Amino acid sequence: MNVNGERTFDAPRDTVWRVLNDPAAMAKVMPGVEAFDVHDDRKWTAHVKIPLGLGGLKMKVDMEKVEEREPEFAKMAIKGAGVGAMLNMETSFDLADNGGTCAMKWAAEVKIAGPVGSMGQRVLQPIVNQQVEQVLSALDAQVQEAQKQ
Amino acid sequence: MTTVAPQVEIGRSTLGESVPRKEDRRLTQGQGVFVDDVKRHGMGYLHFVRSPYAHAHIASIDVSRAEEIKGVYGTLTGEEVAALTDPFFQIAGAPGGQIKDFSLAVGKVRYVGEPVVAVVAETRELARDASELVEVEYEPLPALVDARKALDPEAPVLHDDAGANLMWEGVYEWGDLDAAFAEADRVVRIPELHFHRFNSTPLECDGALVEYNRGTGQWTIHTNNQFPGFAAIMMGPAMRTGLDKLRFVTQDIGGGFGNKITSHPQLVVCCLLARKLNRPVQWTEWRTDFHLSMSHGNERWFRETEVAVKDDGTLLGFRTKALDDAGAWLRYEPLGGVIWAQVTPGMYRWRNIRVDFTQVATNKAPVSPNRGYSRMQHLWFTERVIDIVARELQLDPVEVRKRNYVRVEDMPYETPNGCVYDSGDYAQMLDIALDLIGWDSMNDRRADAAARGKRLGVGIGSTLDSGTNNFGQSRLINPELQFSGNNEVATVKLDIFGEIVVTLGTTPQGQGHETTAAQVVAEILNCSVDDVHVRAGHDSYWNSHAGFSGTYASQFAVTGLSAVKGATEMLAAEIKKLAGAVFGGVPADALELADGGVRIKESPDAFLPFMACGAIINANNAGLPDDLGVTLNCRYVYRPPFQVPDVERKFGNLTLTYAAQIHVAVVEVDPETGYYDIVDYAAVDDCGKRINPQIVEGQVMGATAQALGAAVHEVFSYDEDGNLLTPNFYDYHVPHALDMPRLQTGYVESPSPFTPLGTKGMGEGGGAGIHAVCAAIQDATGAVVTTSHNPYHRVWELLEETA
Amino acid sequence: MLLREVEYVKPSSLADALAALAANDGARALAGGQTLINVMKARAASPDVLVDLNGLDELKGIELAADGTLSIGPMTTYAELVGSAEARARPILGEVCAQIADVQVRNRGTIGGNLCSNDPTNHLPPLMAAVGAELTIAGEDGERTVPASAFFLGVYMTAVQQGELLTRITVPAGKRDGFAAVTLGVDGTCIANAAASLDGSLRIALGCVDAVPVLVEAGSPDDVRAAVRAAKLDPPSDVHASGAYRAHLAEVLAERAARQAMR
Amino acid sequence: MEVTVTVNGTAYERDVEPRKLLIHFLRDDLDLTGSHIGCDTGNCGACSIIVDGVLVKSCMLLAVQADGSEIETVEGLADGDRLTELQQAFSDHHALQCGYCTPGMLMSATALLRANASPSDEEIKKALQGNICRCTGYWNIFEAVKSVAR
Repeated sequence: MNVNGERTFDAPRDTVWRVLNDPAAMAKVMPGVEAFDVHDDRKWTAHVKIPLGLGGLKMKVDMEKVEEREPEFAKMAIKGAGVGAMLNMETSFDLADNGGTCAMKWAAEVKIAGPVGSMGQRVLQPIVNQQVEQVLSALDAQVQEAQKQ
Repeated sequence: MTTVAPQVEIGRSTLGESVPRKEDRRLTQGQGVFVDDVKRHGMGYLHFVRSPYAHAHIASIDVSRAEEIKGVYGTLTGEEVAALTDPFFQIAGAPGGQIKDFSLAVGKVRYVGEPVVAVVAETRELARDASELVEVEYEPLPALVDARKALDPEAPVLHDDAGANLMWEGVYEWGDLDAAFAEADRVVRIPELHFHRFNSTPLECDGALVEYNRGTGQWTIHTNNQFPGFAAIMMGPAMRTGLDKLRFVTQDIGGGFGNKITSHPQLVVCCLLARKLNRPVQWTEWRTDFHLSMSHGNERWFRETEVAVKDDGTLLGFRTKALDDAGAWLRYEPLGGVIWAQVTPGMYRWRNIRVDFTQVATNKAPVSPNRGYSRMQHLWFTERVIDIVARELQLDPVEVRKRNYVRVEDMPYETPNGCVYDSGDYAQMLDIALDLIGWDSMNDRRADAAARGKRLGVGIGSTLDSGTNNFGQSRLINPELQFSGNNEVATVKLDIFGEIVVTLGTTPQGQGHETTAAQVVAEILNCSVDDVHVRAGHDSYWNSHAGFSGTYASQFAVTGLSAVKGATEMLAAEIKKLAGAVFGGVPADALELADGGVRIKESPDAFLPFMACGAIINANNAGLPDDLGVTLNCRYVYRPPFQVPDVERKFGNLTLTYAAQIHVAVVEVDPETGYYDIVDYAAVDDCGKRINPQIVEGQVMGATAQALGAAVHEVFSYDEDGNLLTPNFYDYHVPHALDMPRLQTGYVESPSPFTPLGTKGMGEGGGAGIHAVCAAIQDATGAVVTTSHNPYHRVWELLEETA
Repeated sequence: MLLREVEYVKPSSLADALAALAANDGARALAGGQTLINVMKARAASPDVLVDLNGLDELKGIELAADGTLSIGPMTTYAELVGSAEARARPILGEVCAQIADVQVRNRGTIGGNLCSNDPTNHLPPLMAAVGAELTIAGEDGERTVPASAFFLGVYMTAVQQGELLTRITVPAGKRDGFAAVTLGVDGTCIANAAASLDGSLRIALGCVDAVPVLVEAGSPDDVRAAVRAAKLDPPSDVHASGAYRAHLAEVLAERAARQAMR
Repeated sequence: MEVTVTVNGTAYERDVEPRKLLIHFLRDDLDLTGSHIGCDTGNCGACSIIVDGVLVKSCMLLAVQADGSEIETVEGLADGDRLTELQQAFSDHHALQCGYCTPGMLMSATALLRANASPSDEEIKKALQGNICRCTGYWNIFEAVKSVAR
């Protein structure tokens, strides 16, 4: 499944870039983070419980930055392993500086394997949209937070 | 007083009567014994860790956390399997025959749901809990989902041992294609037809309880596998053991439809764990497991089809390229590459035919026999061709059929590839079906539907069943194979108190074998059906089976009942021989069986009841002549009259009988939504002599319901990554009571000249309902139907095409 | 089959139930269980604690007020609603509940469960949105009431937050309603549905085309298709239907529901 | 947790995990294997039983939820060896083949006829809608139930 979109942040590009590269901020952006380990500046691991209404989906998520051109482009490979669901995702962010605000184009290719992926295919797209919306709102909040500092 | 099943009058023939089923008393009371009902002290429950990926390397497996849990008895991994067993025997030669198939994934997974590790624990729940703690690290590989891309150079390759995804290919050509196309007034071209992937989803899934006897080295396998003979020849060599060490026991089976033939990999896992853990091991496959991994029907494409026709609709010949999607493993395949050839020209007098058949592997569940196995795909093709030709030539599909059907006066009819259609009058059957459906008033009904805003469509499906495979056809796939013919066994004996006991080699799943076998025995022994005790189920220790024993391929009424007939006739002869000796040298032809015993025709008072016969032979036999040669325990092996097919010409009789089905469906389509109802349905079958018409009709109705489900809803659909999108009955919609139309049935009885009872065997049909619905949709929408699966959204697309 | 380990409590009062739910954020309310138990079998969700609401009579029952307003306890089963004399005041409710799944599910599944699970294929979310139901939600801190149009937040998500329960469904008086659906076979899994209610103008709620029911208004059945098109639906595709087909069905079904409401 | 139930008139008391489904409790703990399991999703109805007079699918109930209830299963239908009229009708009309769905089907039909002794054709089909049969195509089941209706 491919999802993509554009979001404008009321903050300079450098701030948005900083937030996207700050593990502590990202831990607050991702849904249901219970623990967040930083291995180095390219590799992070999160233990999450994604809230899905009927119950949380527990997953160990390994993230690796596979490409970056500071401060405008980053690409991450994300592998999640949970019981009944394996997540494989590649996501990229394109940041444009619009003089004080920052336009972020993002795209993600999401693959969910395992029984949850099969059973949930009817609702996967809306759920992914929902999660994306929440992540972006949280990101917005973190950017605003960073602005204040 | 409650109603009691009517007693069958002694001395009256019941062949052809709907005798109440012997099985029903236990099954209506919940007293059947299905595999999950079998329990043993100390047994462990097995749960499979299954692959979440369609295609991936297995980098590592760690079972330590699972094994640490209290109540977990142990695990089994692919690595252990590879050390303890040999790969399963492959039916194919190279390249498909080079693949190495083990009972758990070794090094790589090739479809979502493939068993990777087995965990055994004290409770079902715990086994599943522990399986969640097994850590498998996968390195995902690109998945191959579309068979049409399997042979592309850049396609991911499933089996390195085979070198590519090609599993088997063969060219079948009979007659003179060039002449046929030269003679043709017109060549009808059909770029692509697609027969979709589904199966019969028996309500009971697979399962086993396996006990290992350390002292004798023997496994007792309680299972619902429907073809233990096949399972044994797969399992024995793989497990490096003699077949007598594998005892298969079955009582009741909750539906099979071919889908329970290839559970041998799971049975091997159970056997290995029963030995490893020294305790009984129980495995129940749940619905999702079944959908993910068990016996999908063959998905098939027919490409670049060309049909040589005369303007009057006379069919001269066709050529097509069949591409068969086997899924990830060849569990019974590539037999699907030849089974269709039993019905090469369908019901028609096509004399010039070429089929280029290719079978490939994909990252989907392995295919295996499914009701109508491989023939159904081909017959769908021939029926689609007829209706597309009729549309192109603007002829009535009824007329095109009648013009080309094999005629009653041509019976027995030898097809271009040497199959011999035994008997039948297809045109007559079609007339009966059209009559049932009210063909003459169809124009009024069309108008009536139109007035209600609906579009009415009518479609015909004409198909053949196959009762009794000639296993020699496997040699057309692989000339090295040493299989041919067929056989089935029955044992009939008189016990010490004169009880008539029948043992079958079959593994029935609802076909009423206990009843029909008793009817045949009663007929010959001239006794009541109620006096015949047919053992329920199958046990290989009963020694009443042969190499091809089992319940599959619509063959019981031929192979099973012929064996019963043979054994009973042996017993009847022995009873007379014994009585002759007891009566002091009366010849057999002066004796008759009647009233539960044997008597002298001319002086009926000289009567020896069966009880006396049984007692004399079993317990009171001093003084009998030395050369009497009577045991009253008669085992008979029925062997159908087959020759080994000519491998070079791909020529020979591939099955003994060809029961026929002609079905007509009437649909009403909502043109706004594509939603449609099957509003009327008629099924006319000819399976030769019907032993028990009610059972025959039940099979017809059941096969029809499955066909209608497949035509409208049922599909094993995968996304591009190889995830199964219909893993349960929520998304895989099977027909319910409200979904079924009124089913009208009719019949013709054309006894087979080739079988001892005139029976043909039946039960599978040829998927006539699918073909009839496709034709009806084509009629209603005016668009050419090119796929066997036409859910509402597909019909809406067809409507859009013609809008 | 085979659920993960779970604790089970069966409170005897609403207050106890709310307390149990608030005490553990892994706690989930168990109503009829006709969805939740199945999700748990697949282990796609595994609550730590199940709070069984089946002992709470205060969440059951249907009352008809003098002004025709229906007050429905969320633990009312579909079958109870179908058989309820009071519920006939708004006939569409019983008509729709009678086509949910099958007898056994209707005997056990509840109105509240259907609404709170908010599976996009459920019939009741669009129906309640169309008839303008109001939903009362209780928490340990008190009660609030939200209109159905604001109740559904996402797939499997509603305004009922952790620690809260839906306690009452209030359906205003009215009779001019309609409902249409295309399902897999008769009463099978829903592909698309639409509910309509005439209350001055036509209020139509479309199901299965988005994470929550989509509301559109139209002046007359003749305007319905245009109104649906104007909603610029982008329904998800799945194995049963493409997004385009769902969008098309939404138009057709909306019009049919509207015409039924106008009858 | 302690669970006390009466099944077909016999009282049982067992200690079960809360997560155990009622169908597993009946089949594995009480050895009442007449009720069957045919799916994972509550669709097939092979596990249909009557709990306190209400027809339910026992795979969508926890055993602990049945505590204190009166349960009827297929094993309780016949009086000793005397089949009920409905059971006999199933045999007479060949309404079963493999017999796996039959226990659930019988319970659904029993519940229907108790509530409505003279159901219409449509009511019969609607009453059987929650039970999947893969063998018969339903027609003979319908005929069997109809033959018992008044």
